[in-house]
Amino acid sequence: METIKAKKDKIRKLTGSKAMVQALEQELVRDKNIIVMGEDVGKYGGIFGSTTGLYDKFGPERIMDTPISETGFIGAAIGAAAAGLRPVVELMFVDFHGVVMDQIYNHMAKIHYMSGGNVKLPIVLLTGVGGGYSDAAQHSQTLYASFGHLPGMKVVAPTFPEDIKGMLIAAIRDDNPVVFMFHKTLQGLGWMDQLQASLGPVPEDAYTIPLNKAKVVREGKDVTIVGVQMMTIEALNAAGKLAERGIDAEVIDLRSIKPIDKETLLKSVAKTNRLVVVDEDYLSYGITAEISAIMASEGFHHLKSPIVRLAIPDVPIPYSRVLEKYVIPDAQDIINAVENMITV
Amino acid sequence: METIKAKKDKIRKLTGSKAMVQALEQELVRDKNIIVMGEDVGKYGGIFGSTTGLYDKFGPERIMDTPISETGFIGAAIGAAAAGLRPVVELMFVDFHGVVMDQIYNHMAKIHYMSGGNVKLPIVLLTGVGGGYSDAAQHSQTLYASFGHLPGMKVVAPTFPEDIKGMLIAAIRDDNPVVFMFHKTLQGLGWMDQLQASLGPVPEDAYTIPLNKAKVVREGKDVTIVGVQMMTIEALNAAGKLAERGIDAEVIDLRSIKPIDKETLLKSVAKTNRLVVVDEDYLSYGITAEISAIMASEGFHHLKSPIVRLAIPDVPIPYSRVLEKYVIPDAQDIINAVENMITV
Amino acid sequence: MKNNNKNDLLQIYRTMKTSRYFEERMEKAYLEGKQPIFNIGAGPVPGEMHLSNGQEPAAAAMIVHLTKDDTVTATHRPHHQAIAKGVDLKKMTAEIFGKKTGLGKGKGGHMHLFDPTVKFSCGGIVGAGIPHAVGAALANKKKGEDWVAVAFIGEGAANSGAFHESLNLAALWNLPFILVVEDNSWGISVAKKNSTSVPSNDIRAKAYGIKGYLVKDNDPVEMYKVSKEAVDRARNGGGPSIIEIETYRFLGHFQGDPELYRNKEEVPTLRGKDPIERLKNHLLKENLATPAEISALENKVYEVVDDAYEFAIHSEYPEPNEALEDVFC
Amino acid sequence: MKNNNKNDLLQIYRTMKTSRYFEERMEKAYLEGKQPIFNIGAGPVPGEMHLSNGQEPAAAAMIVHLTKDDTVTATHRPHHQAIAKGVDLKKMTAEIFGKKTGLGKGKGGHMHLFDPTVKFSCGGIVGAGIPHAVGAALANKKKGEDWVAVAFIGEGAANSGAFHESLNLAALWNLPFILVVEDNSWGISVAKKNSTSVPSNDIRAKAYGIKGYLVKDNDPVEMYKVSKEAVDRARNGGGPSIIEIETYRFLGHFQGDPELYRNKEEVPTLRGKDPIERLKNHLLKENLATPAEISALENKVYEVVDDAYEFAIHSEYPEPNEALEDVFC
Ligand SMILES: Cc1ncc(C[n+]2csc(CCOP(=O)(O)OP(=O)(O)O)c2C)c(N)n1
Ligand SMILES: Cc1ncc(C[n+]2csc(CCOP(=O)(O)OP(=O)(O)O)c2C)c(N)n1
Ligand SMILES: [Mg+2]
Ligand SMILES: [Mg+2]
Repeated sequence: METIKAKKDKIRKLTGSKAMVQALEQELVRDKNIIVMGEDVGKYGGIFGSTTGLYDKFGPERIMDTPISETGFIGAAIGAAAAGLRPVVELMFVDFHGVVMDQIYNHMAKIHYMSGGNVKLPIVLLTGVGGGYSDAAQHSQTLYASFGHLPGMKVVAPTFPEDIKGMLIAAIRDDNPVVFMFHKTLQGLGWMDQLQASLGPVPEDAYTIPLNKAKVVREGKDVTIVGVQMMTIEALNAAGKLAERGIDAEVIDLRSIKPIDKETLLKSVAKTNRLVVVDEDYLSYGITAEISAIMASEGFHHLKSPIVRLAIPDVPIPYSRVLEKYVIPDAQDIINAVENMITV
Repeated sequence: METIKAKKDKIRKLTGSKAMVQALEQELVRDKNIIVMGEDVGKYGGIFGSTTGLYDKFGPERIMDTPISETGFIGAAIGAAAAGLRPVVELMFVDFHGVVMDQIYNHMAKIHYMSGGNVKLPIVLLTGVGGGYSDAAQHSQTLYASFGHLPGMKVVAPTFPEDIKGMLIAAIRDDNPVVFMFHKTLQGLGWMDQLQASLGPVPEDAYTIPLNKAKVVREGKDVTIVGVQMMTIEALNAAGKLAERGIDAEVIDLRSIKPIDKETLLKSVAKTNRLVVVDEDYLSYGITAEISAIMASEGFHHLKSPIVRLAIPDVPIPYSRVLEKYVIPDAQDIINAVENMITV
Repeated sequence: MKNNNKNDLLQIYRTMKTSRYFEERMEKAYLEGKQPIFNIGAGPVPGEMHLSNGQEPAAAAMIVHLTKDDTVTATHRPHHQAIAKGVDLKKMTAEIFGKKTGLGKGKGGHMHLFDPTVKFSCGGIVGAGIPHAVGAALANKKKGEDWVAVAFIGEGAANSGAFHESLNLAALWNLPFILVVEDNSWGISVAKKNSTSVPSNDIRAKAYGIKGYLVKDNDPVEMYKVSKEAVDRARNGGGPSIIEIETYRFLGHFQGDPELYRNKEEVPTLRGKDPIERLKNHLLKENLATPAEISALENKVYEVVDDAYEFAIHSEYPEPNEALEDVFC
Repeated sequence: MKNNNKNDLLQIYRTMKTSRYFEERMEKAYLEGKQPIFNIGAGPVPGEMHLSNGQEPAAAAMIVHLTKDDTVTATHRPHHQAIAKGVDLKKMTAEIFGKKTGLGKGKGGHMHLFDPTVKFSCGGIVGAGIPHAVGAALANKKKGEDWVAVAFIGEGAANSGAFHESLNLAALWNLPFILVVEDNSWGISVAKKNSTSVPSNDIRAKAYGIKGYLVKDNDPVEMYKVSKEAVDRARNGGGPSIIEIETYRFLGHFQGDPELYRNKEEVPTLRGKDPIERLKNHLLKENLATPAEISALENKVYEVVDDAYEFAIHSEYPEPNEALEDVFC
C-alpha cells in the first residue's frame, strides 16, 4: 500500500473481483496500448468477474472475447506485446494451463532472456485458481508451484482486495510477464461462499503494491504460519483460535510465489523459531517444499523444531465434498499441527 | 537389480540407449499389446537412440512414426491404453511438454483416480532431458519437478545403463502411467560427450528394478550428496576428489523423482548429519526444495548444519558455452559446497 | 430395414426422453440447498452443472448405431451421450451426487464419468476427449475389430488445437473415427460467429481429406441417417468423418448462468422446436408408434430415472480418507 | 513495374546468395572442433544446427515484398528468413558463435534470434511462432497501420494445434497475416505423406475461409508473384492467406543427421534443380542482369558475409556471470 496518500484518497469496500475490475479500468483509461483478451471476458465480464462492465465501457476493440484457443490467443498476446501492445490475457482456470504451457514458459517467460534483453513482453496473464466448491480434479487446482518453478515470470497470488488492486496495477505497469492468480473464492462473487475476507477496503485512486513482498498479516511470537490466498485465511482463523489457547502465532501472507520474499520469512522465523507452511497446492515440490528449503538452508539456526508442511497430499482433487474437504488443509489442521509442535 | 540371478545371466556392457532398446525389444516380444509411438521413432530409431533397430524388427504397425502433434498422439496413447493397448510414447525433448501437458496431467495422470480406479492407463512416456551441449533455453531442460509436482504419475530418471533397462521394463509392466526420463548425455550416443558412466554392465535377460527406490552409489560417513542423472555423476566425481582431502561422502542416486524414497535419504543423513542436494533442474520448487523439506520436517534432528542446495539458479538455460557451464552445477561446485560445510 | 428404422427411432426417442427427464430432475436436485441464496458449492449436487436439454438428438441418433464395443468420448456436458451409450444410470447418478456407489466412487463428478464396461468417458477440458477417441479407434484397428470410436464436442471445441491434431491423425491412419460437433451456437457466452472462421465445421473435413456432413435444425431423423452412413463407412475401413449438427441449448451454459449475452427471445423460439416433441410427432404421424405405446415407453423412462435417483440419494458418501485411494493401481 | 520486378528479382537473388554463402561458411564453422570425432557440444558453434540450403526461395521471394515495419516469425531453421528480413548479419553471426556482441548477447543461439529493429524472431518449438505473428498482425491492425505479419513454418508444423488455432484467429479477426509453409518433404525423418492427411496445406485454407496458394517446385519467380498477391491483400485489409511452397532440403535435418531415412538419389536430384542457379539463369536469359553485374553482386555478398564472420569470430565471449542477467528488465 506503499503509494497511498490516505488523506486524499477515498477508500471504499470492494470485493476481490471489483478490485480487479477497478484496477483494469483505471489502467485501460491511462494507457491506450492495453487490451484485454480471453474467453468470456466481453459481455459476460469474465467467468469470475474479473472484467465485469469493461466491455460496455471500452468496447470489443479493447475487451476481446476469444475462441477456445489458448495457444492461439495467449501466443498472440506474446506477438502483440512484442509489437507494442500491453495485453492482459485471461486463462479462465489455471487447470487449463496444459493446453498453452509451451507459449507461457518457452516463449513468454524466456524471450526477454534469449533476446539478451532486447525484446520486452509486458503481459499480464490472469488466471483463476483454487477449489473448495466441488469443481473436481480439472477445475480446482492452484498449481502455484507449476508456475513458480519456471524462470522468467513473476508469479503473484494476492489474497485481500487491497492487495489485489495494487498488485494488479503493478503487474500491468511491469515490463515483464506477470502471472496474476486470483482465487475464485476470494473474488467475493455472489454465487460462491461468502467470505468476510473477500470484501475489504480499497483506495479509489490507482496505486501499486510491490510484486515481490510477503506481508505479515498478524504478528505473533510463538510460531510462524505462512499461507497464500485461502490458506492465509485459514491461517488467520487458526491463529485466532490458537490465541485463545495462549499460542501467539504470526501469520504471513506470501502474496508472491516467485520470487519468494525470503527476508520477511527469515525475519519472522528468527523471532518465532517455528514454521508451519500451508498450501492449497500439491505437497511435493510445492510451496511447502520451497519455503522449508529456504529455511533449512538459510534460516537453519533459527529453527528449533521440525518444519510442518500442510498441503494437498499428492492426490488429484476429488469431487465429493467429504473427500475434497479431507484433502484441502484448513484451520483445524493448522491448529492441530501447531499444538503438536508446541507443548504449551 | 533385485531380480537378477547372476549365475544364469549373461552380462554385457551397454550404453544407456542400447539398454533402453534392449528393454523395449524384450517387452515388445513378450507382449503384443505394446506399441511404440513418437516422432522419428521409426526408421530414425529415436533422435536419442531410444528405439534404434526396432522398426526393422517390429515394423510400422508396432513402431509408429507420428506427425508433430503431441497432443494428438499422446492423447491417442491415453485412448489406446484405455482400449487395451500398452503404449510407449516418446516426447522427444521434455522441453516440449508444454504443448501436451494438458493430456499428461489432466488426463493421463488423473483418469485412474477420477474413475475410482476403474480405468487403467498403462502408458510409458519416454522423454529426453538435460543440457550441457549448448542446445539453449528450449532444448536443455530437465523439468524433473514440473512432473514430480503433479499427482498420478510415477516419474523416474535413472542414471546407469543397468537401472535404465530394469526401470524401463518395470515401467512398461506397471499398470500406471510412468514418465521415464532419459538423460541425453547418459545415452552414450556417438555424437555427444563420451562419458564412462554411459556404458555399463547390463544383464541380458529381462529384469525389473523398482520404480520407487533411490540407490546409495557410494557409501560415506561425512556428508550425504543426493543427485540424479548427470548430477549423480558430478557427485561421484566430487566424492572421489573429496576423499583425497579426507572427506568421506555418501552419494545417493535419486532415480525416482516421484515418489521420493524418503527412507533411503533419511537413513543416510541420520548417519552423515549433513546434506547437499544437487539438481540439473531449476532451483525454486525443484528437487533441492523437496528433499530439503523432507529433511527439515522428517529428518530435522539428524541435521547438524544447514542444507546446501545446488541447482540451476532461476534463469533460462543460456546458449553460449561459458554461460551454460556457469548455471549447471558441477563437481567443483559440490566440492566447494562440501568444503565450506565441513571444517576439516 | 423399415422395421429396424422403426425400432431405432423408438430407441432414439427413448434415449432423448430419458436424457431430458434425467436432466429435469437434475436441474431440481442441483438447486436444492442453493436457495434462496445460490452457492455453487452447496446442496447435494455441488460444483458446476452443464445440462444438455435441447441437445439430445446428436447423442441419441448417433449412438443408436453403436454397440457397447464402440467407444464414445464426451465433454463437460456429457449426460445425453452417457445415457445414449448405456452408461449405468444408477452409478452415474450416484457419481453426480458424490456417492461411494458412483462410477468413480465420488471422485469424478458430473464432468468426469467413466464407464469402461460400455467404453464411455468424458472430461472437463475442451477438446481433450478427441484424441482419446482417436486412440481407441487406433486400438480397434490394431486388434482387427470393426469397432468404431466417436468423439462428441461442442462447436467451441472445434477451434482447439486438439481438434486439428486429432483429425489429421485419424485421417492419416484411416481410423474408424467420427467426430460429432454439437453446434449449440454458443461457447459459454461467445457466439459461434465470434469464435469460428467458417460457417460450419463440416467444411473443415476438407482439411483432412475426409467426409463432412451438416445436419440442420437439430433434426433427429436426419442425424440418424447421416450417422448411419458415417458409422458404416468407419466400420468398413472407409475412414473418419465429421458430422456437425445445429442443435439447441435450452438452458444456460451452466446452471446459474445469468445468460445476459443472449437475446431473451432465443430460448422460447428454440423450445418451440423441441426435438423430442418433433420426433414424437414424427413417430405418430408415420404410424411408427401409437400414443399408448409412447406413453408406456415414457412411463418406463420415468421409472428407470426415478430408480436411479432413489439409488443415488440413498447411497452412502465415501469415507473422507478414501480420498487417498485410487491414485495408483 | 517491369523495372520494379527487375530490382526485386535481383534482390531475391542477392538474398538467396547471401543465405547460401552464409550457410556454407556455417557448415564449415560448425564442423570445427567436431573432427575427427563428431561431438555436438564441441567447437566454436556447438548445439544443434539446422541449415536451409535449397530452401531459400520461400524466404527471399516473400520477404522482398516486406519492409522493416512488417513482422516475420520463423522456426528452428531461421537463417534464410533472418537474412531476407535484414537482420543485422554481424550480430546474428556473433549470436550463433555465442558471443557477447550477438543479438542475444550469446544467450539465444542459432534457434533463438531476435532482432526487434527489423521485427524478426524465431524459436525452437515447432508451430510456436505462428501465434506470435498473428499477435503482431493484431497489433498492427489495432494501431491502424498497414503493416503485415508473416509466419514461416515447415510442412511438419502444419499438423500442430498451433497452426489451427492461429489460422482460425487470423481469419476470424481478418488480420494482415500470411502463413508460408515450406514443404521440404521431411519433418526430420518423417515424410510428408506419413504426417499430413492432405497433399498440400493450401487446401487447409478452406477450413478458415481464406485464400490458399501452392507454389510448385521451389520456383522463386512464382513464389515472388504469389507472395505479392497475398501481401497486397493483407495490406489492404483483405485478410490472411496460406502459401505452401514445395522446396528442397539439400542437407540433413540438422548437421550430423545420418539421413538413413531418405533415398540416396534424392539430394543429387534436388541439387540439380538448385533454385539459385535457376534464378541466375532466368536473370541472364531475360536480360535482367549481365554476367558482370551478377558477379559484382556475388562478390559484394561474399564480402558482407565474410565481414560478419570476421566480426563474430573476433568478438568476446560473455563473462560467465552474465548468465544471471536479462531474466527480467
Ligand atoms: C481448454 C479449455 N478452455 C476453456 C474451458 C472453459 N470452458 C468450459 S466449457 C466452454 C465452452 C465450450 O463451448 P462448446 O465447445 O461449444 O461446448 P458447449 O458448452 O456449448 O456444449 C469453455 C470455454 C475449458 N473447460 N477447457
Ligand atoms: C513441439 C515440438 N515438437 C517436436 C520438435 C522437434 N522437432 C524439431 S524440428 C522438427 C521437424 C520439423 O519439421 P518441419 O516443420 O517440416 O520443418 P523442417 O525441419 O523440415 O524445416 C521436429 C519434430 C519441436 N522442436 N517442437
Ligand atoms: Mg457450444
Ligand atoms: Mg519439413
